[in-house]
Amino acid sequence: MSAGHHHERPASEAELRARALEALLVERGLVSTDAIDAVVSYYEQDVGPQNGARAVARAWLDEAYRGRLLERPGDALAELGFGGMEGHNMTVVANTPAVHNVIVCTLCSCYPWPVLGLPPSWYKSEAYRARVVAEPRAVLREFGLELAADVDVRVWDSSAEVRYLVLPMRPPGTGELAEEQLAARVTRDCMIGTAVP
Amino acid sequence: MSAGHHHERPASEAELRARALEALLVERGLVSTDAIDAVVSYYEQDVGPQNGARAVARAWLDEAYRGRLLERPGDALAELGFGGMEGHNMTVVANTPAVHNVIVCTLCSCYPWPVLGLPPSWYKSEAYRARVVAEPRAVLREFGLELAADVDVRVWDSSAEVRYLVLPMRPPGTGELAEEQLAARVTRDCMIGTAVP
Amino acid sequence: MDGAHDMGGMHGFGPVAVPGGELPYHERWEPRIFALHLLTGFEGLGAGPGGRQTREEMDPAGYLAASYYERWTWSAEQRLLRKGTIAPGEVEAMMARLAAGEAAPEHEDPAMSRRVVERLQRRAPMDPPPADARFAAGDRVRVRRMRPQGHTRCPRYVRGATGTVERVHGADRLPDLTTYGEPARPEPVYSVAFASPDLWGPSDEPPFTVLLDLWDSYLEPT
Amino acid sequence: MDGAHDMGGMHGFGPVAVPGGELPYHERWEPRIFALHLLTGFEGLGAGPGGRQTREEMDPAGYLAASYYERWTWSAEQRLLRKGTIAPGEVEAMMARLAAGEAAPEHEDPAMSRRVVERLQRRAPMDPPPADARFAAGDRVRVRRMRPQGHTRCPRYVRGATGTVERVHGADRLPDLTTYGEPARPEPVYSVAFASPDLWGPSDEPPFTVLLDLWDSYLEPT
Repeated sequence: MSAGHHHERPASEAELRARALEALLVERGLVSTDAIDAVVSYYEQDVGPQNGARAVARAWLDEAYRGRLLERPGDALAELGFGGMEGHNMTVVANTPAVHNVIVCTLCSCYPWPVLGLPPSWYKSEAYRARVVAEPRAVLREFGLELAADVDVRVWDSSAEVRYLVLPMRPPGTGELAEEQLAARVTRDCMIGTAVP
Repeated sequence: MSAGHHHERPASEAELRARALEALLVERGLVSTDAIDAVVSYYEQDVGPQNGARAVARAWLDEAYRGRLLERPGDALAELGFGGMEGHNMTVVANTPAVHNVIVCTLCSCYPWPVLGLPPSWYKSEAYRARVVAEPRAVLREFGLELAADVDVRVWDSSAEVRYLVLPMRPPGTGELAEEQLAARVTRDCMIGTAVP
Repeated sequence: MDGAHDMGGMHGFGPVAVPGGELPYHERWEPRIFALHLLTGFEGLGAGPGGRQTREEMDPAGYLAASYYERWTWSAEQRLLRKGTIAPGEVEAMMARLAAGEAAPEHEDPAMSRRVVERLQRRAPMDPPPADARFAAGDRVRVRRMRPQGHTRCPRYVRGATGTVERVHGADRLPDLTTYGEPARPEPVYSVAFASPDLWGPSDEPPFTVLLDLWDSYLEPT
Repeated sequence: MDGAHDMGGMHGFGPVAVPGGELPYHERWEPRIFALHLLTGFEGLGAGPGGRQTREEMDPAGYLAASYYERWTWSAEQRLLRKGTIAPGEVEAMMARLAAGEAAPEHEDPAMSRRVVERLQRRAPMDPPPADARFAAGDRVRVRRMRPQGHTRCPRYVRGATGTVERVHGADRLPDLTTYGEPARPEPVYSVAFASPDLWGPSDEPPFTVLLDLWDSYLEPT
């Protein structure tokens, strides 16, 4: 589906400018409509938090996989078919009863696309970028997450080419669940660190 | 003269809002039109760089006054009738062949009103506030002022209640000039430090 | 408050010397809102943090988008609203009246005129420096690292940096507290000189000196 | 470049959790300009600093006023203009055509579609850490004070602060140089942990840890 059809309200200046850029390049055959569609579809259909959730569930079930995921995350994720742009240098950080991890990119919006897809708007917001490195508990509280005072909150600011994924703790009472059911418990925010399963 | 008369173009939102605030308080008798006029007129007619220039010229002619101006600037300026709001704690900094002084307020727009009046727009600009403490020579160059590499540029950021006035060096070839003629050589920018007489 | 107003060292603002920059203002409403702001203070019509502190509370995008006197208009309005001198909606209602062509009201009060000019001229120096100031001229000091939620006079660009005390200006109460009506005792305010490499690292320019006036609470020994 | 994008620690941006915040975007043009931006890179249609670095060059008021994808639109356009792929005025002319109701052109190229997805999937890890890295896990390091005119990955809020190396991630070229096509040798990139009081001073919250990935050039021994 190309842009420019079925607008129910007049296009904003911003939208019109974005569509004009696409139209200019498409008109000259420099980019193709289907290539744009393919990128959009790739991050809407094929790649998203379901990928990260699968790796987390696997790690919960398989100690050896957990070890590989923490030691050689790129390879461990590739085992499941995950990798690519904005995931070339993955680091997986594990929550424990004593440590809670949160990821951010204060300078930009860096995010592990191959395992989480495109970031939510709040991750890219000025407020998150400004505050989570300076008052993480206040930010987590906005997400309904209250951590014990003695937990070491570790905030990872993705300032270089390394991308982070939080490995949450397996919730109690899930001993009977299979990998797919476990994965369904792992939301995107659990792997950013603003929620726990 | 009150606001609101003789507009040759439609008022901007900003202007309309400012005028509405005045109108609201005037309508209720909480402030008076003539009191507003008095403040505007005070800084347009009575107080301005001519005050600072007079003190500078006096200091050039009278070594004892120069000493007082540097040692007890509040009293020395009061001798000439200058003082008041935003000038309660004056410090006068003297240029020498080895030292050039510049004043700024990076956080706000603090400025020595009793001796310089209200600051020029550039003094309040984001660009000046951001740059002069970090690249003063580049800023001075924009004003056409190029200093020798061995001059110590001293940039005074008015972060507390102290207000600064630069005492420039007396230019050569002015030995015959009287105080009034000397004062005419001393521009506002000379006393901020972005120019020399 | 580490907001957009704390500009020392920031990039992207373009040149300083621009056409029109020499003038203190360009439209007649600008000196009038300046004057009105002073008057609301003198006459006790506003409440809460002062104009400067109030302007720092503008959201950063709004602060940067606003012109200098638009910020003053904003802080005057906020202070009047806080005090209850004006009620929400009254400004917009008056804007509509003026936009519809209604003449601005006038009111004369020569006593107020005399009072305000007298106030502009009144002298009120800082307390002299205390005899027991913690630091003396020549002492090396480090600026504390901090992230104050409220008003401060310690800009970001000097935090953590080491400088040299040049003099003790006098004694003053900490604005970080007084802004909010919190008790504060007079404390020394120092002129502290920083060598530019200690603030900015290496630079294209020859080294220079930046001097700030810093309250004792902002400093620690090296 | 110390611009508005360097936000760590700043105040005044309000709450994080706001309605609609859960979605990656809200309008269809947003993922499309994202995709177009990637494609212009892959297909070599842009020039100069990359999208991220270009967005940092927006003037600060414009940066903060713009939405996330408005910034991407801006950087895509700048990069296309720099390369000469589009000429000044062409965007506005096309905007006028679209606003007048003209249908957007379409063009199919399945090979390009395959190429772009392949590119999204391609793996390209950093070089392994060098054997002779200057610092090792456990070392205390200080971040240099600096004010880079151009792109940097060393945010303001850690400059001058002291932390502890947690690990050596690998080797990478300094973006401060590569952004502008300047030569740079691979150098170690470290994960450095900072105790929150060493960044922010005292706080209402219990102490926590902030970790950044920092190139060797940003660091000095304590």
